[in-house]
Amino acid sequence: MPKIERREFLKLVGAGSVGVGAGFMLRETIKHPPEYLIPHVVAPEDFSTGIATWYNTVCSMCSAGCGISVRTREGRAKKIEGNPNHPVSQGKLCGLGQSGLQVLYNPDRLTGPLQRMSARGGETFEQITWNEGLSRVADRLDLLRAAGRGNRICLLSQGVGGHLAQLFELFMAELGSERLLHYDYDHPHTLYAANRQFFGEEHLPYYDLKNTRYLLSFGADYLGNWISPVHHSLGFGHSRQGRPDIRGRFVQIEPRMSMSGAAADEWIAAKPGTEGVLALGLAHHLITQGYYQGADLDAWRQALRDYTTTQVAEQTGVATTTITRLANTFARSQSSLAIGGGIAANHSNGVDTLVAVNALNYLVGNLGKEGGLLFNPEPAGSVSHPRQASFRTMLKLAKDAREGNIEVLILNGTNPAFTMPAAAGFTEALSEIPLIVSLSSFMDETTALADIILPSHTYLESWGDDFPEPGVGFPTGAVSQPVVSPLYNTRATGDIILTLAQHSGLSDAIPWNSMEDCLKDGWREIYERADEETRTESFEVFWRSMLKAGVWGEKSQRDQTFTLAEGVIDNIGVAPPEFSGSPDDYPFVLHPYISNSFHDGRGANLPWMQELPDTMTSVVYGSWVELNPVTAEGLGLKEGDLVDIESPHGRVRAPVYVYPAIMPDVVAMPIGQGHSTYGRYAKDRGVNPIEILSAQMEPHTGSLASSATRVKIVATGKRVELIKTGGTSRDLGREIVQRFDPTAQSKTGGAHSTQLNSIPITTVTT
Amino acid sequence: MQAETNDLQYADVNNDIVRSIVETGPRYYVALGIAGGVALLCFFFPWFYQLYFGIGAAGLNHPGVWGTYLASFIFWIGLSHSGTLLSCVLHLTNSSWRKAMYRSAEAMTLFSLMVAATFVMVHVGRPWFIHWALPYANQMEMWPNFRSPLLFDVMAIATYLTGSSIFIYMGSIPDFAAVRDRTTGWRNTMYTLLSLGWRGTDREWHRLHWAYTFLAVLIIPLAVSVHSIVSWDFAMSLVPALHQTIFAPYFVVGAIYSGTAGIVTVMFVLRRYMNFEQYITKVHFDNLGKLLLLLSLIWTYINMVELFTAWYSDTSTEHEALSYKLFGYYAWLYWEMIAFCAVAPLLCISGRFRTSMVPMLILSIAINIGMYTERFLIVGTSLSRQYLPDSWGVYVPSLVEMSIILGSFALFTTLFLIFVKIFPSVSIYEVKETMDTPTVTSNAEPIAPPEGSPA
Amino acid sequence: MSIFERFTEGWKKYRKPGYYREFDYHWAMTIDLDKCTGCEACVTACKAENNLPIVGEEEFAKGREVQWIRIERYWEGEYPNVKLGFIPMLCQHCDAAPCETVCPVSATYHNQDGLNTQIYNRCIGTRSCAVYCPFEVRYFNFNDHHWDSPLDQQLNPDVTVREKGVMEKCTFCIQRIRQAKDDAKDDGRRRVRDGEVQPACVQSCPSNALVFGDRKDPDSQVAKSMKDPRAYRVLEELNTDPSVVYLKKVDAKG
Amino acid sequence: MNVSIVPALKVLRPAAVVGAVAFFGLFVGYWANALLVPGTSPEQPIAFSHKVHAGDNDIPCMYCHTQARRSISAGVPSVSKCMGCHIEVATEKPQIRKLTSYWDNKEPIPWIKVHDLPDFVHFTHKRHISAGIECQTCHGPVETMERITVTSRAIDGSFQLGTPWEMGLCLNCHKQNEVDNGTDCWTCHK
Amino acid sequence: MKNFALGLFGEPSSALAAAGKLKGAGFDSLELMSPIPIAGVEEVLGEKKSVIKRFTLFGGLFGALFGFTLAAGTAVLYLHPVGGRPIITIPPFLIITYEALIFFGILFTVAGFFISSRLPAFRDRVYVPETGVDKFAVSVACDNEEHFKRAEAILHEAGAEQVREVGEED
Repeated sequence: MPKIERREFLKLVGAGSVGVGAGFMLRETIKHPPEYLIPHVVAPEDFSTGIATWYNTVCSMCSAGCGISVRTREGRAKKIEGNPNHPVSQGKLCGLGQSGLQVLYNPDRLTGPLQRMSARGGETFEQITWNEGLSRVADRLDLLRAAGRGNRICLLSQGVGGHLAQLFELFMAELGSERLLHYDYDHPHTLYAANRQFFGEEHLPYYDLKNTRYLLSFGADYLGNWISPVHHSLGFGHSRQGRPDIRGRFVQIEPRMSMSGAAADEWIAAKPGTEGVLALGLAHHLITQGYYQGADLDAWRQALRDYTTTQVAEQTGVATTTITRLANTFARSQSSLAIGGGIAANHSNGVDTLVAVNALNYLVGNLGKEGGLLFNPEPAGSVSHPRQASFRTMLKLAKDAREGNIEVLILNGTNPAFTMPAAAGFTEALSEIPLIVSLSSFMDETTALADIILPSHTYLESWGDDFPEPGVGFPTGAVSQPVVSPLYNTRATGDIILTLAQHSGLSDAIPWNSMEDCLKDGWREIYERADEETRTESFEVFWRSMLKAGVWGEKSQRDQTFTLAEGVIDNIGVAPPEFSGSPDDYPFVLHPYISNSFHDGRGANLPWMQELPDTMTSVVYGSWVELNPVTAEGLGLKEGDLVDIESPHGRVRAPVYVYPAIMPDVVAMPIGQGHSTYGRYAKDRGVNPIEILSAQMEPHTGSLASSATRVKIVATGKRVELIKTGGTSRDLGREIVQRFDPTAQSKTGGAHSTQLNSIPITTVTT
Repeated sequence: MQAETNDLQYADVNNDIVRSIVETGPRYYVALGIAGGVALLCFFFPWFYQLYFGIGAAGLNHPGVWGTYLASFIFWIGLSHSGTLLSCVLHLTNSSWRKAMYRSAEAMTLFSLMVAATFVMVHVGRPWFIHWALPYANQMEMWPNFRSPLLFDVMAIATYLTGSSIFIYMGSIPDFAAVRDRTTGWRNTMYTLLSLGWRGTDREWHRLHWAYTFLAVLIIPLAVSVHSIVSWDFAMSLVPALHQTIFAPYFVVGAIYSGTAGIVTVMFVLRRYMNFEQYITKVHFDNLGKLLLLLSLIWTYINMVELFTAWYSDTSTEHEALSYKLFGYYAWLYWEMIAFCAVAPLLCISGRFRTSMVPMLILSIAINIGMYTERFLIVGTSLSRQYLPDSWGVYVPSLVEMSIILGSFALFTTLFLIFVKIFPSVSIYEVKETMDTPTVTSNAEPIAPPEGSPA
Repeated sequence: MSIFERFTEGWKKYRKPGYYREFDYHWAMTIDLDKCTGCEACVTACKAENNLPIVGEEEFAKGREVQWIRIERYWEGEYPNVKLGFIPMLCQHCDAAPCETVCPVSATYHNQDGLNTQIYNRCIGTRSCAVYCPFEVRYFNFNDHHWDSPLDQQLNPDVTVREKGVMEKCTFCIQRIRQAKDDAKDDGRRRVRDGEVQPACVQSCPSNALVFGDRKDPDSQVAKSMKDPRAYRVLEELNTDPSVVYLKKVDAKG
Repeated sequence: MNVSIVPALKVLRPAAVVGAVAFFGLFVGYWANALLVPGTSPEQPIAFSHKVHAGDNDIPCMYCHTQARRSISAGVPSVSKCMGCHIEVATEKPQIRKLTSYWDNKEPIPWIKVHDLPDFVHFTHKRHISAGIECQTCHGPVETMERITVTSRAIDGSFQLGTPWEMGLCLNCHKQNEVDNGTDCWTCHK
Repeated sequence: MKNFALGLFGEPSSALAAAGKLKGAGFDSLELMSPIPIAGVEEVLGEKKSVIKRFTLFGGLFGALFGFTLAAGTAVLYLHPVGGRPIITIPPFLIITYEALIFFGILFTVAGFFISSRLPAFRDRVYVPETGVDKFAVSVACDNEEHFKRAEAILHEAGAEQVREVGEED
């Protein structure tokens, strides 16, 4: 052992301690931070850690009313799926519905009551307590009611159904106000009106897509966002390939190919606003070719005399051969169906068009028949249509507000500041209202103008119910129940209304303490007048089993006999569409369409929806302008070129997307983006084409003729890169999407076995 | 070549080369400082940034999941190919013109391999788990997947790195002994260890000769296999334009090609800045020029074959890959590559060109730029256009990647600068072998280390 | 058993080509293009079920989105005779998958259910599997992903959140398969019944275009569906033997 | 002139010794950290003794960890479960007073997780318990522990306190018991 | 302590001649030291047998076996079926085999070199630094003074520029 020098020794000690220190720190840094196991104080009965619990409730992302099942783990909602028991959704759900989770867990939710601190337009709010907020509102309501000026109170809600709608009715009636309005941008006023004209009743029929064999859709994007897309998709799938040896065929007639157009067997572009003319042209063909043999044949012949094939072809731009072919197939198919809506109805002649479509159904004799158009029974509970505000009603409201006739506006969920054209001046009108109260869960454009915000629960945290409209052919309804405990200091809309009612001393007429009680009372009534089968057990059993199943329905069906309303045949006819702006200055027709992802803009704050490629273009995060390739080439525009779309009422700027399936004189833009506020995912992204629409209306209903604005395209010379997933959308002969020719197959016969050989199927060996 | 070295004596060789190690001018330190600084700033700093934030720091995307990192990896592996391989081939064929340049060529191999191996670390998403690609017993009982071309890579590169470092070291042992005898202090300690007690006995020379020869025999097929395997990383995939049988020879030729050009560059620098004019002569450049010409012709031929097969195949995928390469987003790079790698080397037909230093330097750099482009194009164009047109996309490198590429050259330079101060960058004993026996007695005193260096 | 014995036994057994195609189950999917409407409900369902990240606008613009199932669109013809075909593209679970062979660390392999699977925490991120996959359905985590609180509360606890530098892909919702097998065991059944397990995309498909099941069971819906004369597989010529079978879109004329 | 490498090695020896000491120190430091700041046996908000409950009083594991037989997680008992007994039993002990105060404030007890698996591991208690595996097989002799300590089992079956679970452990057991697809990665990974 | 007579030559040929003569005179522990390998040593001092090639061969064989066993064995130890290939997949494993063959071939060659060349040197041996530059030395072990004288004579006779007596520790 050599003698260690002092210096050496110090060196060794030094090295050793550095090593020890480093080793110590090494373990310290790689150590896992402690995690906690937080038990319940009292164990809940209905869920256990590690085991998923499913709650059935109702989707509120659009008005279709799909039943949903929400998967929860440890008290947190994890996934939304369709409720298999529910007749509308049958276990399926669209993307928007599934994104409901991100409404619940949205980081931009309002977490508690707020009151405005600055002038309108600023965004400074301060936190207040519920008591402060509620009493401020209730005091004002009391004052007005006591003064008999209850009618100066307006409740403007998104379209809600069921007992919440009834509660609104009661509440407003007690306050003495007529101004209870539900406002949805895409509410099909024209369709209701056309049905009233044709069938004499203001309900939506049930379109039996499932059993249809030939479908003519006039502008209705029934698979995308029209009425009840999930249910229509179910029917579509079944009609296409769900039946042995029968394959339903689908034809879509619209100036811009929608998702339904892509799914259809045939897409036909008729000039904007002439879909009704085409329908009557088909009807004329049915009459003249003797497909229709009813007693009123002569009346029809007389009414349709101007709609000869050649005339119609000239007006619509659809070839005569196509018209006769469509009409022949429509007439000869065993169960054929014509539906209309969407873009075809968003013209000044919308109701005429839809009446014409109904006439087709009448002439082919599918009313009340399987695979055709079925009539729904009265819904078991309240639906919101009668209170739905048309564009004209909203203008009236704005006028009243401007004239100082509205003193309190209570907003619930709806966002007219975003979904009304700037030309309507709605936002300016709102500033005349002394007190605006918003019950919205999010800081949307309209809520940003509110003085007091009493944020409500999202639909996954609150009680409610829904009676799908249109129904599914039999009385049905579903209760929506809270699936998680509330995340924030918010309250259910119903409970807020009930509390306001109590504050104002309306407990006699509105006796409930909570929305749950209100619902139960309401459903007790339904239970009592329901059929034998429903009433086998006590109400409590019924209630619990319904919550479990998520839906209730009766077997009874409505009588499907049908008589035509008075004077329909004589008045039939489709006027030429009117457009705002002259064709010389504004050569293009703007077609703003509802986006599948964002609906009317309400989905824009959901990150999943922002990242969901658009069905047709695969674009995400932003707006775009769809142009026909020929048009784009003529204007010297390529994908990504920024253009100004200018209407007589304003301009928006968006990049071009060259869209192969749009008429050359139509430009299309999706609705939904262009929020100025509405959370981090929606804010300042894209543009809102509604802004530049003219206040053109359909005269019968007063609904907005959103496809009736002419625009011009001004190139800006700037470019952006469109964010999208698609690289090149042509398959270059690589046979990726292969097509099958049924006629060829039946001839050869042997093709069956060759197909099998390429895909061996092994059998169970164990 | 004898003509130029005739006036040299054995002792001069020792003196010159030992001096190149021991005597260090300020220019060296400036060069080292700049190279090291750039390596640190442009390579390691961005790399750490990338480690922290993820591969997203690079411009990679879907479908361009591979980008310049892999291109750089192949480039550096390719650059490594001529050093040891050429050295081995020339050793076995007993070419005497090899002897003055093989040491630095081998060093180039070694360092470009090291840089290439670093690029593997830069390239993968989770380099902190890179050891999972090595076969070692562990409690998970998990072993690497020996069916993967990437694992062939791991094995081949590990072997190649081991082989070429052993090869350069073995060849340097007698020189280390020579340097040992002429140095003092810490250098003497270092060279004592490095030379392992070499005395130059007949026995040692004999054993060294045989060992060296066996190594050369082993390393030639290894080197060929290394780049074949690298090519299989691509060719084993189904990607159009990558799934090709010609890839292995294409890569091997390309590798030797770019490596030879790299040698020209290194030779130029050594000759100019290490004062090795007497050792690295015009003869070397002449021979290397001929070699470049030959390799460029083979390379061009294979390139044409590749294009032709793609065109002749008459499938949508191959046609698309071909037309994208020639006329697509990266087309300018393709034509740049053709200009630099297929057209420019034709200048080597001229003997005057081959023996002019600066033009040869410019040519060699151009070839390597072209070869880097080639690697980038192999990765970039083919991944951009695969089977499903809807998934096509374009990959553009990010600043981080550019910086890391620049930094990798600085890293290589740094390593090389350190090398010239440790290894005799020209082989002392092999140069002597090409000379006549000495006629003048030498001065064999130790050369004093420069002022200030530690004793 | 000594290592030597294991080796000799293994040699005898495993030299047999395709021995492990004797799967316990052989999960497969058929996608009826005639039914598919391109609505992307499946895409959303997958995002929700499998904790797919929200990458944000900048990352998306760079082409770094993560969609284990995506809709590809192919236009045919020119206006006015133009058609659009949708094709949902997801991991094809090829039985001869090129992506599996290339992984140097065996992070991806074929399991006993005939699934092409990826072990995220074994992945070192060479991304070669993504290059080797002709369907381009493997997605790389270029960065660590972040969910703005409280969006993180929706994360499915049955599926791990992948960290940066890791490749990920469709698993046919293996967590659901696992759950179904677990339930079957609880019931004392040896096998999972047809229809008992559905991946999120199949579950959500509103037009029922997607069918999932065990193709070893000849009575299963998927096995029947694969016998349809319209059945074909994308890029069949590459011989990767996919488990996802498409049914051709019917081209109805007149 | 010397050719032997031995003197040169001697010159390097002091540096090598310093290096070796530092390297050794690294291990010592690591080990010292493991000893002093274990993290494998954290101090809990209430010094709950499994020895008293499971050992001395012989309460079955699944009396409190009720979830174990039907869920992936064993679960910790709710505060009310604890109070079920301790409303009467040993109410005066300081630890029980702590418990009572949690109960009175209706607060959960922030137990620190001892046995932790990474996020990418799927482990289900249910399957293991229904296969008849004792809790102690993985968790060690819990009934003898005053404070729960991380435990793993060596291949020979002996317990190793303070060693976290590793993949090899699961694999070994799955192999020994010939579990169906027991070595399939996706059996345990997620 | 062992003594050596060491003659320094300026020419390899004279050194070789000296060695030949010494060998002829019965000196058998001869060593030639030179700055470069001298051609024709073997004719003078007799054929040298090197074990290196055996090492290389053995290393290669061992490597091949090791490589294949590693690849195939680990594949069997933990089954990871990939890409529809058999577990023991010959073609790729042959590549591994090939690389391992070369790897171990190289390592064993180096080991062979070390063993057969008696490097590294752990004790001091006869050495004159000039042989690293331009001198050719012949050293011969001398048991006693008389031997040394004889060797010295032979060396001088062969043209040695200098003859030194050097010692070596045992």
